[in-house]
Amino acid sequence: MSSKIYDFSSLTGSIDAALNSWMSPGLAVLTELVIIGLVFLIFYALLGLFLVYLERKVCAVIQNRVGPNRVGKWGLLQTIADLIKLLMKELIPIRKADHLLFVLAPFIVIIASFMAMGAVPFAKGLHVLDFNIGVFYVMAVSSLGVVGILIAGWSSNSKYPLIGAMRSGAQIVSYELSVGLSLMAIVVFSGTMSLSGIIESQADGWWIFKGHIPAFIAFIVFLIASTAEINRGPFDLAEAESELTAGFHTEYSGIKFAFFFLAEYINMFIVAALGATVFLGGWMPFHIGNWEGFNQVMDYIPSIVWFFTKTFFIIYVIMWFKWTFPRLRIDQLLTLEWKFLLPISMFNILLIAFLVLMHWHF
Amino acid sequence: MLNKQELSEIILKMVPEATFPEGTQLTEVIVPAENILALAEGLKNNKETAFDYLISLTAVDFTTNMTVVYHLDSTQFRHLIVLKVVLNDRENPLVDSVSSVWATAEFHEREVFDLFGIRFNNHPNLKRLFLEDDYGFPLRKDFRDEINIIER
Amino acid sequence: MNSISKYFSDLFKGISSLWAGMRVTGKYFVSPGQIVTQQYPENRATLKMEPRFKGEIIMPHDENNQHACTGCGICEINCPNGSIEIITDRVPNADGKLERVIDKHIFHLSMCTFCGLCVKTCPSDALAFGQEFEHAVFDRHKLTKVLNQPGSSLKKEAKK
Amino acid sequence: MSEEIIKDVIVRENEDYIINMGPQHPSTHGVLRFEVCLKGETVKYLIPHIGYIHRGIEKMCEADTYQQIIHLTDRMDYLSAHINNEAVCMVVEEAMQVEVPERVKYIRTILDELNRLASHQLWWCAFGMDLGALTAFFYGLRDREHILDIFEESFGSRLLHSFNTPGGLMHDVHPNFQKRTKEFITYFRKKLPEYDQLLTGNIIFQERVKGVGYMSREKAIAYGVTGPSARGSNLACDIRKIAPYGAYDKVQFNEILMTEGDTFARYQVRMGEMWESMKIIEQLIDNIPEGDFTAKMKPIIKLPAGEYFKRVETARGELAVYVVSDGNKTPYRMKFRSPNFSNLFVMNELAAGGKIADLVAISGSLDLVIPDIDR
Repeated sequence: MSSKIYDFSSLTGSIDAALNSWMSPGLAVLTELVIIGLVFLIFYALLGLFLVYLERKVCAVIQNRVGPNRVGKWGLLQTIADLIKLLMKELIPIRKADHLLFVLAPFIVIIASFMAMGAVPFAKGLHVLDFNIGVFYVMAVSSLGVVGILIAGWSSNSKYPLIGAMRSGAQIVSYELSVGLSLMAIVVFSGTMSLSGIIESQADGWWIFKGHIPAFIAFIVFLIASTAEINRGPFDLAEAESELTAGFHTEYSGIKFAFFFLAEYINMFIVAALGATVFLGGWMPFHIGNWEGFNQVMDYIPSIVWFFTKTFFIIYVIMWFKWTFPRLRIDQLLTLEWKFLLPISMFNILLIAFLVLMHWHF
Repeated sequence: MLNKQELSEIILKMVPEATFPEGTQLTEVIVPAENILALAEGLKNNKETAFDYLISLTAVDFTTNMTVVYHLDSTQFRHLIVLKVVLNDRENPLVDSVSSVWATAEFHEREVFDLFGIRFNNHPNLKRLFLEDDYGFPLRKDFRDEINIIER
Repeated sequence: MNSISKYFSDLFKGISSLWAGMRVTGKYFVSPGQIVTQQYPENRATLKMEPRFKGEIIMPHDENNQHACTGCGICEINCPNGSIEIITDRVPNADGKLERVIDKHIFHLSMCTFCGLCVKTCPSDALAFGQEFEHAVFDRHKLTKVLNQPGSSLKKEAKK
Repeated sequence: MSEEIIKDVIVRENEDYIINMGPQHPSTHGVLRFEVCLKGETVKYLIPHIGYIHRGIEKMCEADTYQQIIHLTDRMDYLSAHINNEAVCMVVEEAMQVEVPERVKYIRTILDELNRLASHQLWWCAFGMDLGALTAFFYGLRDREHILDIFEESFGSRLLHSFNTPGGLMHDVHPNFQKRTKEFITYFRKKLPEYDQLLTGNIIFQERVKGVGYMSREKAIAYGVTGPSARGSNLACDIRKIAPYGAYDKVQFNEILMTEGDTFARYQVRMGEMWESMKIIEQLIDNIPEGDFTAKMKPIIKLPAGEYFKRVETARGELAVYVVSDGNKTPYRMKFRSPNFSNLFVMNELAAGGKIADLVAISGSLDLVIPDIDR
């Protein structure tokens, strides 16, 4: 059934073959690394710019405003103009700050998000790293970012950033558990940790549909916990602007601030992509049981479109959260995790294990 | 709600030296500086008066004297009274603080100290509120500031 | 058992209250309705301020370049901020008598708070509020304006 | 000053973690500085530092005539500018024993309530923003815009409209005034329930504000807290009820009282007051009597020598004006007892022991306007 979908591995394979025919295998691997690196850098930058633009437009529409509309058509170039502005701004050095760590912190944050991006399956066969422990890898790498945030807060030698960083640490350490457990639910269903394996297992239906209510609960828990993990509203305590002015990046300026800003949006994309892959079938088209005609029409839509549609749907939901809810307090944040999300997801995973044991799922 | 007659009787029992000017908009009482704290406590704790709410505490510089003015209200009976303390020493005016009676007086007294230079005995934290430490006392009538204030 | 049912009812109430909020924002996302943002420089042509809008103080002149200001100085006295200065001159009129006319009616826009006392108290209604609101300039001295136009004179009929 | 007077009362310990919230901080709504001592996330104590925009309005009043004072009072509590104006006007009218026309009283009362509505809308959206609900900010401003448009049409200015003058009004209201006000009321009656859906009922919001910053009735009285902040602590302190002025004695309205005394109670009082304000406007708007827009006043007002005192209820509490006149055209001494001044200093009592996020919620619920504190 999925054979009709265009497989990007034929394209990447032909590039690989062509490179190997031109140069030695070692050099070919090196060239491929460079190409992938360049493609990702460009994709990363464009995606970040687009997400910032999208967020502004979405919140503007929600708030009865127009949003950016001055630079370019519909303000499309606004974020590029902002980027140029940030590039030209002075990088203010902080006296008595730990300079090495102060400079290092934004890079840690951005590298963490960059690494996580490598495991995201964008379309059929379009996959940089297809680990057999893909879910585990993405979770491990994406939580590296908190190290950067903690370092940023601590090395700034300032009071607001320190509070912000400590909040962020407490927050991510707790919410990591719920994210892990909710992803584990689907791992139990599909029996594999490989992201491509999870997608293949959804060929006859996405897990959110065929996983009964437990999968849906896992999806909701994942949505809430991952919103918290990427420090976005209503869980943006680390940079709560009405309390801590700008939280952990108060002392950063210019492009170093832009790195934090960009990493936040890329993290949102990664979380949404992971959610789309695990719960909504990744690049798998929407299929309904035995409706052959309908399923075929769905197959004609390229897999990359499916992937991005689902991802941006989740991104929209996350934005919707941010622009609706007030911010939680730090103790309520931890209460929500330890009293509600964690027990629910633990019970949920037991239920799922039982379902799978009894072969009650499709 | 007590009228002026009843109020004056109660006050005269507490402070026999108090005087009551005629023809004023509100009931006014002029008391000597040394009696103000006792009178404040009395007026607040007396069940009939129950002046528990200090609307405002301010001062007026009459060039011959400084007058500290207390506007009191009762949240129970809603009657108003104005207490006045006349301080004849303009150079070093001193009066007892009533911040132990009404908590809000602490900050009103700081404001008065800031703008008039009237000092309050037993005030917990008598620092300037708005202005810098070396600025004069701007609401005194003899205050002059050639740099910042344009006279008309 | 009671605490468990309370746990779940709290959970349900919480989620439904969150959903109520999301419905409001979601409704505006789907149909934003009235957009309140003013597209300012673009709508400059159609932008009409209210007739009573206090943009600046002006001195209306008629087609003969005549105004109604006698130079009495009441606006200057009434201005709380000293933003009006009147420089008067004495010139002989037709009868040969010296008569007071304004030389310059100076208005410091930078000091004006638009309280409206000058317009209200002017005995000959020589002042009015203008609708101009784009006052940003690079040089502060440009905010000092002379209200009477050069070569203007007093409108005689206005005096009754 | 001698040294012992200037020294701090609170001796700071070495391990105290002091952060300065302000003078530039998003949640202080102006140039106010809280010196906050933290222990982890918990506030140990806080000291408010004010005076960043002290303009000496009371001193300036001593050089101005009574008509000129009006425009200074606009700039104290700029969100209830009209009510501030009215306080000065009424103290002058009372001293001169001028009876203002009924029409003026009605219009003033309607404008008071419109001003109160606009102020509460701004408070609502800023409070939402303090708690992180950024969309609330725009919804509040969107609806406030309608009131400001009505103001602009009638007075020519949106925020600081020196529209009152001793004896009456500067000029008559615009002919469209009644129609547009009624349109606004119908519009806002539809929009106000949305506020409740977005914020009031929200579980996150309720968790943030319920039980936070408890103020007992006794504390409210002791610190002289007035207005909606005090009415959240069950202290009936509405001057509109105690000593009705304007046309308040001709309308039916409830004084909203809450017994909880926490941030949510103060929030609910203000939300309730918006409904009450609309009720008051609806009762008056169709019955504005015809007549002059001002009483006959001499161009130069000289108050008879004496002392005058008048209180009004602004959107934030009780504004009292105390005038000492020596018979000249300028007051000898003018004192404004501003509501925010007293409301501010209860902050330490409310916020100590809470989290730093609670501090933001509490200062939002007290609805402080900093120029009114500094004057």
